[in-house]
Amino acid sequence: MSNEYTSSEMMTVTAAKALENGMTCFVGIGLPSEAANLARLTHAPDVVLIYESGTLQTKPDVLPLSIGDGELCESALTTVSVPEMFRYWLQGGKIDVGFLGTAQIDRYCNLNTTLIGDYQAPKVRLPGGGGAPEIATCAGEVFITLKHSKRTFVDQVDFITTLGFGRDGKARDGVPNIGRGPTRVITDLCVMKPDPETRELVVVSLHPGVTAEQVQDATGWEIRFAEQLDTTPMPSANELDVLRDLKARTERKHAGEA
Amino acid sequence: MSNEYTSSEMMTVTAAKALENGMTCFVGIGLPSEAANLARLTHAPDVVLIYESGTLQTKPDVLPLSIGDGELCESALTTVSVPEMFRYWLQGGKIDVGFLGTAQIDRYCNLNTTLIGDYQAPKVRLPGGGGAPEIATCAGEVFITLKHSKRTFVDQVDFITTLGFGRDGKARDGVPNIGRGPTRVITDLCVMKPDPETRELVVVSLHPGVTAEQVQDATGWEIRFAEQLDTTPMPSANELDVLRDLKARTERKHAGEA
Amino acid sequence: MAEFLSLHDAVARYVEDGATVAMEGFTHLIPFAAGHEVIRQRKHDLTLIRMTPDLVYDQLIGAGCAKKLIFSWGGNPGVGSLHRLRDAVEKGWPHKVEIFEHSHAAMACAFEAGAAGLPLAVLRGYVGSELPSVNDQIKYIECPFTGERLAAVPSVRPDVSLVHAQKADRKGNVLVEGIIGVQKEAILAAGKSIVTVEEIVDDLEAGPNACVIPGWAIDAIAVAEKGAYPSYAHGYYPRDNRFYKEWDTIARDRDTFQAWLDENIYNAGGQAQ
Amino acid sequence: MAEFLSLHDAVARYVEDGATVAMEGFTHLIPFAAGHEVIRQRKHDLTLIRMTPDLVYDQLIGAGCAKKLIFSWGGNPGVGSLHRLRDAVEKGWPHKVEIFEHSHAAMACAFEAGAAGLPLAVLRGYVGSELPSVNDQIKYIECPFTGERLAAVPSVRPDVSLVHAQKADRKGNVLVEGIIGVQKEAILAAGKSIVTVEEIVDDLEAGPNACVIPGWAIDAIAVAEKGAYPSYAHGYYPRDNRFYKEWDTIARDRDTFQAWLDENIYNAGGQAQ
Repeated sequence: MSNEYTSSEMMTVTAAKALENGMTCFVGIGLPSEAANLARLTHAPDVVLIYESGTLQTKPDVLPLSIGDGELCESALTTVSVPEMFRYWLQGGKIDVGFLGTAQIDRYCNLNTTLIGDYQAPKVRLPGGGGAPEIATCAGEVFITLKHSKRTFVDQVDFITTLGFGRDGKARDGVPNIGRGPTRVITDLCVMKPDPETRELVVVSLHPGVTAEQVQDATGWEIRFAEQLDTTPMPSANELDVLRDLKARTERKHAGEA
Repeated sequence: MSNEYTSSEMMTVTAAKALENGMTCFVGIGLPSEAANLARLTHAPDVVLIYESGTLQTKPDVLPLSIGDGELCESALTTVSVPEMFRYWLQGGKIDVGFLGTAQIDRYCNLNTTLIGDYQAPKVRLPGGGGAPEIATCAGEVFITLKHSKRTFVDQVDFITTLGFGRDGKARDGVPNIGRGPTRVITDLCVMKPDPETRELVVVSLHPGVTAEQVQDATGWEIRFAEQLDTTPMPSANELDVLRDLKARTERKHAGEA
Repeated sequence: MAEFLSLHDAVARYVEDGATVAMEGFTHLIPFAAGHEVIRQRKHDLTLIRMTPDLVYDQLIGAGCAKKLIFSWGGNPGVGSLHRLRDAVEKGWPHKVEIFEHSHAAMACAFEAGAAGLPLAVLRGYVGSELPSVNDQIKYIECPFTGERLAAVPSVRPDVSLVHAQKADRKGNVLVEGIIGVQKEAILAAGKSIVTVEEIVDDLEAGPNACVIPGWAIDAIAVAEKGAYPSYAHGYYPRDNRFYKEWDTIARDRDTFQAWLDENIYNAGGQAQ
Repeated sequence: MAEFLSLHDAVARYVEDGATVAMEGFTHLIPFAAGHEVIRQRKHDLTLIRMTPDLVYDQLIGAGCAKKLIFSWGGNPGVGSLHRLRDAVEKGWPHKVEIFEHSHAAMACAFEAGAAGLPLAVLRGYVGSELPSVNDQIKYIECPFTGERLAAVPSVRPDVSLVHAQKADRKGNVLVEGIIGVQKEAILAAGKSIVTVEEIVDDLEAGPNACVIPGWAIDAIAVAEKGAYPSYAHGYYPRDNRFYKEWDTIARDRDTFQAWLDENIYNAGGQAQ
């Protein structure tokens, strides 16, 4: 059965399942948006999707290419200004979960979307923080989804754009009014959660057909595995159908507009 | 001709004339609102009236009883939230003139709308500051209108709710980002302006038929008169017609609602 | 997630004795029905927050519900005094009420900051006013960029907020339209929130940027037809200015007020349990 | 009071070399026509402010208009990098651009504070992020009530802001609808403001709480049909996602970009004087 779906699909479906019905979710563009909308179209019809462009409780029929596509506003309950979005809805504590992607992540779930190399003379300049720094600290918890590779899973991020648990795993300790931080990381290979004590990422579930060696090979540090290592449930036929329909609709829509 | 209009009408018409066409005016309820609307209906059709309830550029057909009557919203260009009104429009520096009434005023134009007597054991508790404290400091300048009497024009206000020029006339000196403060006070007897140096109120114009003695008798301190003491122009027939129509419409409207 | 309750049950469940309560509505959509239910249930020792106390707080204070009042303008708009408020402050009847007094700008910013989850609001305020000398909740910060001294007040974060709005849909999403005051801020800043509405509709028919508060940000919704009367609901009914003028006579005298309370609150309306 | 000008004249009058300029529109109503006119008039040494630089700032930076960039997310949304921005930052082509980098939350609050006339914005931000170590415009204040340490950033107060909106009426009042971003804040925070609109109408037909900016708070209004293209204008035309994807190829190479600039900006559009 493992060749009936791609590893990308496995990742998206698993990420989608992390969202529970009724949660309010602040959605990052790209993989998180795909997963969050899949959740809404499958097991979590009342998940509340919020994009930083100001669209509250939006139900796009196709995936947005940008964080502020017209589709998001047209299908939203209402659209507020961007200052209001960040002040009242995010900082105001109305968001259960922030759903983020990233360019780099380290063992303490710190995220780098700023640059590769040195800040003053970057090798690669990335887009920057966007909404992530405060999503990661103001939302109740954070889910992260990205493809697994040594390029993305690094021992130390080049720059902490967005806090996981800091360089030592303790950066949230004793900080007032801060969310729980990352509670799970979903990749195309596995699911990881921070150790409750040390906050170091631990693989808790391997996707069907994936080995521990494959995960280690794609990770830039010696990654820990849970004693009780689960196998991630496979996508259902319905989940795959809905996801493929969504992506096909999206493809047609974005190609067709001129 | 002096018995063709009342002293109240003289006050309102004179206060109205202080507003120039195109000014943006933050309007207090009561006398200021009456004067500001009269201005709009006579010489200043494009005066922009703003009420603290959030109504921007409103054109009520009748005078509002409260600062947030439905009439204000229905005839406004748009209505914003109260935080936005105070933050963006008043503190943001978009108001040319604040138009205020008061319960007490002193020689340095300080206003008291808080209480008579001692704060902890007031003889008379008044409504309080409302929008006035920041209207007086954030607007470009301030016009004040009230009836002249020893009860209202006092040597020292019991409480400075709203800054004129402080107990010594110097309270605005060197303060960054502050408006010019009161530039004229219009009563049923005369027009006063602060002395450019000392900031003490000086009578610059007596209403027709009013004597300097009358003004002094109605003022709780030894008030100064300008060397060149003008006579305030009389209301025109048109101004009186428009004012009386407005007040009659208002009376009918407010009595009729049940 | 908003639950549809009777007003009786909503107030019974969420308004506790001793709570900090904001009932908002800036001269529009004043939650009179909700305030009356609080009186009827004889809630007491409340810290009442409201920019413009208006008649509804005069009634609550006169009925003995209030321990403290945080406000910025306490009058009967266009008419005169709130006599019950004055009687409490000047004469301590029915008991002394402690007051914390602000300007509108500070209160508006404090509601905004409460909705924004911040502990303080910063504003260019109170310059030259003596209010800071009688309200120790007004402090100052220095801008680290310009050195300017700016006023700071604690944000408003009530235990429970009660507001009135035009309508809710069947999911509990609420439309507030017209003079929106600080209603949204009051709800978002509060631990719990009760919204009374004129009616429940299938579709809010709101524009793309309308002031809509999602049902999941509200705790209870109760239908209260004419729930803002004698204030008004834009699109539903006008302000009863005549009642506002009559209130001056009713509230001026303790006995007249007491009779009004008995007739119009204690022995009228509400819901037998 | 808003004056109706040609886009050429508005930019010529209000955008000075060396100015601090905000062109806003959060993924919607991006003022491309205005940005192109700035390029066409070869304005230079600009400090450019924008939360999401997007293609329009890639073009401005590639054309050599920018000296500094203040931003919070500089990518081609859903596509990838802004290659002209990267080339300037990584290789200094056509010249080095100094960057001041924030988070969205901080930039949004900084626009809000600018509109509110304050020198700083206060937020619960940057906790644990290393951005404060590379941006000395991020400082801290202590809440005088709770002792909590909160981030502070300077407010955004541009010399001139340029935004695009759906329509203006004949008095110059402007309606912005849909994703409204920080457009209102950009205008209110600026010393001067230019608004391009799709059309001038007799009546804005706006709801009671619509985002309407009064003409007296705007300096110049210029009609620019499809002025937000290839971004979109809610109610007028959709986003040209295809062009956003094509931009990746155009901008990746300096020569291709230069040819695009020549063909589409310098030798096209605008107004001969």
